[in-house]
Amino acid sequence: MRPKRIAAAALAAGILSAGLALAQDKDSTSRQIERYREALADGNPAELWEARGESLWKEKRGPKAASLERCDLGLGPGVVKGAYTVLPKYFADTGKVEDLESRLVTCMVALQGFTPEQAKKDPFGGPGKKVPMDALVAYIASESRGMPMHVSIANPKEREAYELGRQIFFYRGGPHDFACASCHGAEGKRIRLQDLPNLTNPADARRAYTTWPAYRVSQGEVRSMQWRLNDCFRQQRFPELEFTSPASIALSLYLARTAEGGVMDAPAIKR
Amino acid sequence: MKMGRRRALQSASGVAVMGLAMAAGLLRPSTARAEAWNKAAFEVKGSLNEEVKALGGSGATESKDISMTSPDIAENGAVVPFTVTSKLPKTESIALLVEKNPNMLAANFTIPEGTEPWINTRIKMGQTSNVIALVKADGKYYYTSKEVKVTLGGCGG
Amino acid sequence: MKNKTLATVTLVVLAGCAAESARQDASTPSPQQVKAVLEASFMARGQAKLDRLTQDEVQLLCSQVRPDKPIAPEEAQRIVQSQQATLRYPAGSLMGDWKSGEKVAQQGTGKQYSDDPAHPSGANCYACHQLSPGEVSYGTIGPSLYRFGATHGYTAEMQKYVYGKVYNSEAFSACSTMPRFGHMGILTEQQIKDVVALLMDPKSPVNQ
Amino acid sequence: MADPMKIRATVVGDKVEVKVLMAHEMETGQRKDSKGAIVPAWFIQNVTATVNGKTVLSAEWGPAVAKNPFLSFRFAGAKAGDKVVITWTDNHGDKRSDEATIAA
Repeated sequence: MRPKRIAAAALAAGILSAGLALAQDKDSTSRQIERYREALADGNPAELWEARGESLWKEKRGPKAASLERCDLGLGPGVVKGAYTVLPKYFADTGKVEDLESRLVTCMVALQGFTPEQAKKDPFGGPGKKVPMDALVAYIASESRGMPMHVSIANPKEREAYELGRQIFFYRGGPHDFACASCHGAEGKRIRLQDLPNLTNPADARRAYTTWPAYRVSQGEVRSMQWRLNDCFRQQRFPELEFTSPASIALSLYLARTAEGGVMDAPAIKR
Repeated sequence: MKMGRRRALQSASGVAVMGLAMAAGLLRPSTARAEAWNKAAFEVKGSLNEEVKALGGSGATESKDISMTSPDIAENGAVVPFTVTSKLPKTESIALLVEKNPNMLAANFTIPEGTEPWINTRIKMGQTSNVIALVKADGKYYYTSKEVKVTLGGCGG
Repeated sequence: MKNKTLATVTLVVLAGCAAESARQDASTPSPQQVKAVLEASFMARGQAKLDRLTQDEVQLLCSQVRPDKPIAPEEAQRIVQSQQATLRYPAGSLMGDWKSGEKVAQQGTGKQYSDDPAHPSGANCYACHQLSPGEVSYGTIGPSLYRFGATHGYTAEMQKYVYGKVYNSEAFSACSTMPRFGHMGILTEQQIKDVVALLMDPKSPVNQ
Repeated sequence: MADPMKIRATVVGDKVEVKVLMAHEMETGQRKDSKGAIVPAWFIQNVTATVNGKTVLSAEWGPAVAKNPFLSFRFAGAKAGDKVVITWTDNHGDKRSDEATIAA
């Protein structure tokens, strides 16, 4: 056993020095990618979603022909400004911790008379398929732009969800042994050319969390945090994360709490 | 890239119909021009000379009076930002061509007098390619070009 | 108190009596509770069934690792030992074709619910490692492997190390981030040999 | 029906700068759907911008313009309070017109 270990260590050292030789090359690539992102920042198509979301918020929809304007997103009925910064949170009326998407489902059911199945159907848009959820999320998040994240873990259920979210973050499984932490648990890493935020570190977590939802240029869609988590688990080779499931909300709360104090700048524009 | 029947009908009879409409005073010339779409120009593949021909010119000269800015590396080919400025007197139009796209012409902007010869827009690139900014000024064609690396395919993904 | 605990389990889902003891210490849920929530939150889709949530010994132990809490030495040794026992080397040469290896290294699909299980999986090496200098889009989760063979010598021993490392990384380094490509059935024997060639063939672009 | 455009027009020096976002799929005609069938091309072909009845920009586009297109340009001869009207027409014959008031 022992000699083998030493050989492996020597190997690792050699590999590291080879990597340094090319560090300069890598920097110029990163600079170019930075320029690319800057060029896109002015003129974010997410604005189209925000506008559609605002109309949907005010539109009388569903069997009860009611708007969502009386929906309590955590700061009182009808308060949209700043609501994204306090979510997920515990709601006494449902007795549950809810994130923005699950709270919207709650309101669509309670105020507009949709069934939960109807409210949760088609949570993510796609080519030629526009869905209300993406637009509502874009609009509500945009109303927190410039405001700091401040989620609570004071309530025992919030505390519990937070702890659970943290455990899920490190849960390794599937054929590839991946956990969220495999890609998002260390400083200064990237996958292909994409920088990976270390989501256990507040500075990185703030930068990452406050830029979702985001317009993904690769897909031409605004993607929500629920989508982000769903697609991360797909790439982790897990089964499909169910929309607004307990695990998704717990994980969101863990990430949001780690990003405490981060100033919202969403919807952002990303690769 | 076959056109649907409806489209083909439109382009076949388009010229005649518009002539009539103009004569009848139904359309002002500016409106009619706006609705023209040069189908042939959007079907040229990988040749600048052919493209210039399809646009009604003959040959293009490289010019330092055109500047094109874009990142050298695009993180995603689905959206690649370009800004083109022409300092050529009497600039009439600015076009963006991607050599290795299935059809090279992405967009052609007509710049009337009073409008700055400056355009900022975003196009798709299927792969790493030379990108050409083609400017028509005082009836002649000029161009500048640069290579843009695409790290992930933006077409068909 | 008892009632409150019961109400609380809507989120944590019922995980048996483990809930009681866990509530005592800073409300950290037990691995069983976490698994129960996951099972209630994920749906089988395509080739990704719910059994993927069931952890083996390596996954279970490595899920306890934190940025400030590495795996305990005795647990690390246990993992390396048990995973060494899984290593299977093919008879004959371990070197395949580097050109095929480059394709395997580039391909990022395989084993996702969105992938066709009839298509072979890729290794997606470039997601984490630099290899051929021509590919600028490479990740840095793992070390650069550029000039790997040239640096470490084109020996049979090194070929064997590379084959084993790709086959089961945990046999060499406990709680490695790298998947166990052979042991978990992600890559075929031939694919692993092709990746070995990509790193170890003097003619491979990796070694230029 | 297509969603409204987002148009921003601002006086910058002696010119007006216009920024437009349009909601459009801009299908290339090269992409395959999940069943492997080609998704037919569907894209904006013509864009026109007018101010006080005068055309300040017109464009012909192919399917290589990015999805949800963004366009920015500058022109002279208008003042704050004037209206910029932008119209696009796609290859299905669908048309959309929106306007924005030029801000100081």
